[in-house]
Amino acid sequence: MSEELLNVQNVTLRFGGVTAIEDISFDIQKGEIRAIIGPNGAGKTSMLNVINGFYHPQEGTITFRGETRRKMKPYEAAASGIARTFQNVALFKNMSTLDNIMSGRSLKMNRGFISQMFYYGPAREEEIAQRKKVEEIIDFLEIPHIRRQPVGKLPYGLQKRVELGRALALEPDLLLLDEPMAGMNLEEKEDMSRFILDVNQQFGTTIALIEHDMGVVMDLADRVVVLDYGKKIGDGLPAEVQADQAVIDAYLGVPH
Amino acid sequence: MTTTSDLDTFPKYLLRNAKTFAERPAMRHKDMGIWQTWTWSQMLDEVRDYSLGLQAIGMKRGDKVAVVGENRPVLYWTFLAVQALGGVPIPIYADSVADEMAYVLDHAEVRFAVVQDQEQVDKVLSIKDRLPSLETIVYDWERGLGDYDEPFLHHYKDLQEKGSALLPGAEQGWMDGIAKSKGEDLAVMLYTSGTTGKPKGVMLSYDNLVISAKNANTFDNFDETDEIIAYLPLAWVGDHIFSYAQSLTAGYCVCCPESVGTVTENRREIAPTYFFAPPRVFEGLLTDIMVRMEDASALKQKMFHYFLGVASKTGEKILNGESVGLMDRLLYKLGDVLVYGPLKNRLGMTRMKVGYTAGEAIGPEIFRFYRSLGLNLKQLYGQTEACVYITAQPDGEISADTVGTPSPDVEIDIADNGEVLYRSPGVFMGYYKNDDATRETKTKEGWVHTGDAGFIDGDGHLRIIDRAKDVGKLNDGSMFPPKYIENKLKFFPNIKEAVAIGDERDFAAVMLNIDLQSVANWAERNNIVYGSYQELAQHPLVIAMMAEHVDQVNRDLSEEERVAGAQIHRFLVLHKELDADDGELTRTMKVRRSLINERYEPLIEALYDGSTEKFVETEVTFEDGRKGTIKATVKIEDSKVYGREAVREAAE
Amino acid sequence: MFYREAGQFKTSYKSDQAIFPILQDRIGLGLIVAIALIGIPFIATDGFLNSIMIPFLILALAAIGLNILTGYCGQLSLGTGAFMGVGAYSCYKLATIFPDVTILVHILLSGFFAAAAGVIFGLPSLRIKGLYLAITTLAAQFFLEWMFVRWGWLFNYNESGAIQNVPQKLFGVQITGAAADPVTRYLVVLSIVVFLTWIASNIIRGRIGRSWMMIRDMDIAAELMGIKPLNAKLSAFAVSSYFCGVAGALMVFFWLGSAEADVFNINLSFQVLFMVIIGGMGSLIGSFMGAAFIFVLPVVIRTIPRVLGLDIGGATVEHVSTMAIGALIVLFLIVEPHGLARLWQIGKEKLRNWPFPYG
Amino acid sequence: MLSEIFVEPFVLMADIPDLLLQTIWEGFVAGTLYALIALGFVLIFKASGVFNFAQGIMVVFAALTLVGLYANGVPAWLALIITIGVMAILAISIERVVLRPLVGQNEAILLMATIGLSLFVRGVGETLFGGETKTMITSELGLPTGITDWNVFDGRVTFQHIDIAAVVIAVLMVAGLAVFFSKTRIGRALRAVADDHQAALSVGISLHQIWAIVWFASGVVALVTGIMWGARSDVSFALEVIALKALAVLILGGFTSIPGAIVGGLIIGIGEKLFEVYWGGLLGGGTEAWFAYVLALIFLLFRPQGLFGERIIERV
Repeated sequence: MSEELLNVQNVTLRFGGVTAIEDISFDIQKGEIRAIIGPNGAGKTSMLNVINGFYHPQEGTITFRGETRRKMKPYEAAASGIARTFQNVALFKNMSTLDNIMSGRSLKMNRGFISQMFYYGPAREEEIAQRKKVEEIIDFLEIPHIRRQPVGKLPYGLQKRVELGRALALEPDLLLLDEPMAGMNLEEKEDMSRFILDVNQQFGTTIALIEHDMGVVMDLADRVVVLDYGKKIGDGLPAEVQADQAVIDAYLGVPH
Repeated sequence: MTTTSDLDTFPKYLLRNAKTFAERPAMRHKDMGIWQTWTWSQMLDEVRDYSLGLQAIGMKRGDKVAVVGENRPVLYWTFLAVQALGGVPIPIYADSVADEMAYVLDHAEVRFAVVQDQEQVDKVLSIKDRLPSLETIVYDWERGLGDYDEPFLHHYKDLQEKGSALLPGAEQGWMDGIAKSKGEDLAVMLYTSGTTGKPKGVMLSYDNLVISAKNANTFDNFDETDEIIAYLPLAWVGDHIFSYAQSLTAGYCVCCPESVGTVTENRREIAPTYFFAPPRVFEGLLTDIMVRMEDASALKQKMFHYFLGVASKTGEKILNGESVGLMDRLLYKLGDVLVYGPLKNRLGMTRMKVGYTAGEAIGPEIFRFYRSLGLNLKQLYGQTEACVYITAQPDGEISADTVGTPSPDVEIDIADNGEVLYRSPGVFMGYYKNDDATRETKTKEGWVHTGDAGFIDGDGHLRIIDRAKDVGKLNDGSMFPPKYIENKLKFFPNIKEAVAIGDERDFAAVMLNIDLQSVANWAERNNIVYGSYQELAQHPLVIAMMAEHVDQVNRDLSEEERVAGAQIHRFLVLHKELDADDGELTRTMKVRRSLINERYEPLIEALYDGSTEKFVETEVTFEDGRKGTIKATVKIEDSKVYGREAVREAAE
Repeated sequence: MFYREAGQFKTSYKSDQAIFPILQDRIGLGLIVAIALIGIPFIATDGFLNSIMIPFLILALAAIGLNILTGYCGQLSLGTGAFMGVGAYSCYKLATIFPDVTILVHILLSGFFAAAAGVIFGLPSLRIKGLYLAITTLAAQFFLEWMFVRWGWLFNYNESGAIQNVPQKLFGVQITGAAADPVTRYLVVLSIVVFLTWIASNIIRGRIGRSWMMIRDMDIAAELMGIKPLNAKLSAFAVSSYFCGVAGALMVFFWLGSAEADVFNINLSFQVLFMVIIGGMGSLIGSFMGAAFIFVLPVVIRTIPRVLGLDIGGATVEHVSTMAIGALIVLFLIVEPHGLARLWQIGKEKLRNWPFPYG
Repeated sequence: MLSEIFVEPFVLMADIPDLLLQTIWEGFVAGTLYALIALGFVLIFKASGVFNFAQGIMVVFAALTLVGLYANGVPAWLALIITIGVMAILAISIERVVLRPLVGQNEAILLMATIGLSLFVRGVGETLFGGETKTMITSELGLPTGITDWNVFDGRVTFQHIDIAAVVIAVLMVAGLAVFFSKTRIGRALRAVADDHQAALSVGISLHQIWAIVWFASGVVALVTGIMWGARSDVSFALEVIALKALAVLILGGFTSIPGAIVGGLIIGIGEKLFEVYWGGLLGGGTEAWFAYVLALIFLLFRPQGLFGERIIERV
């Protein structure tokens, strides 16, 4: 492993009296696929929410690309290179596939209001330049046939793919995927796995993903973090984690 | 400076077009959401750079180059780039499985393979060990190929860069190379899939292709303003003529669809002025139209069918320039606003100047339907060995059951056994490394055996009955033309495929394939529940429907003296679709009779032993090459015969 | 049926991203503009221009304004009337302070004051959503309305407490004031409305418009795409209020001639909101259709008894028409909650797919 | 200037305590009525999630019907009963015609529907009873009309008997509703609906019935409000706009809290009177028109969930 991209250091997150995450530390290396697994309610999604700034942990720090911080707004996280998909697809459902992915390019667009008003010169050139990028992503994800369709009406598997496309449009350094394969059939899962691997290999994007399907995790992930009841109970190579007694207990529901 | 008389190869045409039609579109490709367009001069740049790149990695005069993939600009450019270097491109069906491909690549001794994408790269890599001559693979679409590190694998863009780095110094040498090729040189090799045996490599010279293409352009008045959509397999001679030879000689624009699945949509966008499709495509479109209209409101359906009625009464007459009453003409105009125009618009045929169909007989109803809409749909008769054109219907002399008069420069002769022979400038040079076959097909005088039985009718039009060798005899001596019967059946939208049996047997019988789209739709409307293709095919109501169709065919047959004896006595509905992957159909979707006779022998026996049903197991091949079996009990039905039979019974 | 899209293919993103990529739409729009620009001035009576066309256009502009905020950015507002008032009063002040500057400049400038008011009252939108936000916009409505009455400077302390239009000429032609020809006023209003509609459509299809729609559809995801909610929401408030402000100014200077604060009351806010909802949220063309429906419908209903020759008192007609409009609105919401724009869209799809029932 | 804002009003309050007391009382009575209107909103919002903009017009309509019937010779007590009947019919029709077809639509559409509804009801009221202002039949209904003065702080505070009656009736009304909700089967069902539609349905309660009952209940509240308000000023359509202040009350109190509605109503009633009397002069008067909303706005910025609402944690 080469270089550290993200370091989560002793993070604790509480909601009122409830502790969602307790003193968790782990790192993500540049270029790897890092899986975060654990039973329901283990705090996986909360962990992602902390990383991209939705939740602000009470204790601990997060270091991303060498910069340490505790509080950050989601749009600042986006600007610094963190993109994300959601467990329950969070697309802009009234907008088309094209516009959804285009929305991921928002940060790359900065033409002024006046030129927007007249849709002339720089503003139009910018739209066209970004459109090209978006078309590359559409091509990459093999979804040209749904380019103009409102995403709300697409089948679930395709919505997930569009959401991945939207995240890719940010050209992120770190891509957080919250159960990218939830609710998919076998074929869709295979497709999605292929896309995730391709993203990782072709663009060198670092990926952190939450996934329930252990088979998928073992296939995709370079390293795995295991959470249970907000605590870290395992961290290592997929095979190591799979053999770890604490992890097995957590999954089989041995009482604590 | 090249003059017209020097225009005897395609690279030379490219140079001319880049000058004459410099800013006119040469090629379009729906890619990244829009129709990326290259003018002739831009295309010349692309081809030149690419060609120089190929040269830089070692391509020489006479090299054979396999071209595998769908209709994408780069693959058409490959033809030009290779021909410019004096090489010979060999387009190969993109959907051929590794073994089929290995045979052709080996037989043709290809040194280079230019392929579309990762899938094809993988396929070629899997057989590379068996191909000692294959040295280099070039690919068009780089997706997924990032971590392939084989040294002999190149992206065409890299080659273009290599080539353009050599400019301007290398340009003259490249031009000289083009000038070196002559009309009589081998231009391309097309492997015909053939209904039997291994594919044969048809060698076509530049003269064959260029003259045929020019004649065709003149015949139908094509020029640089026309547009065509390229969607048929590259390896098929039709595509090579329409989308390559004719485009270069006329200077018209070739549009490549975004993907195989979006052809219909892309055609609608482009609205080509020249459109070729085998009958099954026209059939499919018509079925689709009728199926969709069934969901329309009652009023709209009424209007639709009323105006189709008007069209079938007057449409063809108007198209043929015959006199039509004012009232009818006005009604037709109204129909054009309300139905025909929008329909043509939805089909993407608004701008269609000429449409051709060939390869199989087209259902007269289907043919007339399109003609009645005001579409100039015509039939032609052709072969790979003839560079397509043998006969074609001239404007105004159209009928559903002829294939037209001899094309320009083509001579036709009918042999004693009824076989059609032809001689033309388009006649091929020979089969590659197969002189026996060449001699069998092509006489010393240059006449080519088509293998089809036919005759010239009173108007000088050729009529085709069947494959000469397929026309058989029933035991009672009556004529048995299987394809004739099959075509009559296939004209019903609910029947996708039919296989007639009867040669040297007591009576004719057929095996049918339902058309899933059409029958499933019908089932949905009639609340018929089914779990699988098999179940639907064997559903009593479906069989009853098929029985009606068979009955209708028998009535038709009974009216024609020569074929009345070939009426269908028994039939069955097959439990699986005939499939090219199982070898039951050719890649051009023609029935492979001998193979089917073998595979379905138990069923055929059952047709003749009087049983009412039969349990069978059939082996199938899945797309990825795995094999499995389907088990089913197939019902066998009797059907009524008319005319002669009835008369004979009465006499007894 | 009329759509013949075959052969209309796009070879560049520029043409692919045009506002009206389909030729027939461009022809249709051209026809409408031609009729509005040439046909109507020729055939329409002064009364028709004064009491139908001019108010229709002005209210459509206000509806576009509110639609930007509510339909595109998802922020419900009940303060439209007040923002229109800000435009009207600022225009009056500008026109009386700088009488030599053409009124067109004042009208376009007055929108900025409304935009500023919009931004101030839009600030709560950063913390508040939905109905809560709607109620806070009532604060804008009632506070501003109160200000129009109490702050004498706004109406130059005149006795009536009303603001009047200021007669002005442009290129020697009277464009405002009692002497202005209705045709002239109509054409001025038409030009401004067409121009601003074009601007609106440009903003909507660009980066800024997209950021509004992102906030509307899923604000959390929008933030993740790097959208700052502050910028997106406040820009929506500003642009929306600008349009409303210009509409308000036009209302006084080109339609009513004079107005008291009461013109810009909550009922105006409701009226414009109806136009947006009935017309269709998130649709510019819907704003026009909504304005036509909500403004023209009462006019039609009021004339029905006269046409039928019934002798009914004016007040009764007024009351019955209120009732009918209320009932129609409820009916419409039940039948097509996505508004006229959706009906239009469905109809257009039908025509595009003709003769097939679907695509 | 600063002293005018921060010092003088308080000096004035201390100097003339009877004025302060009078102001608070006036505000208290107005607040009670705001609270009653808000109560109508809350009932409907709790049960059906509909934000009923028509509550204001329902108040006017109820009062108009009562007065109109009396003017046409119907005895006061009978008119009262008939009006209650009319409100019941109105409630049932609204549920049938408007709510049922709109189930599941987004809040803006529902809001619009109630505004459309209010136009309709207003049109009906005007058509039947005319648009002009009317006087409430106060004494005919047996409501007191006298005045009681209370001499304190070297001054005098005046209590209108009708105001006292209004407060008493409002208290009784709230108490009655409280009993209704906690002791009756329907009341408990209602609360179940507010908590969880599914749960309520599984207990076997018809949602439609509940909606009709709730609309009827808020219709009765509207009638009472209409009588009291009409008695204090008069019966006019202007009340519809004033009734919107109840929305501000809801912001303070929370959309689903009955105690919230009462406390919110009182805060706004008293607050706007105090502000108008002691600070209004600085701004030229008439601040009651907006005070409630601006207060709500400021309040929202600090406590978006209302006085009694729970803190909302946004789930991602």
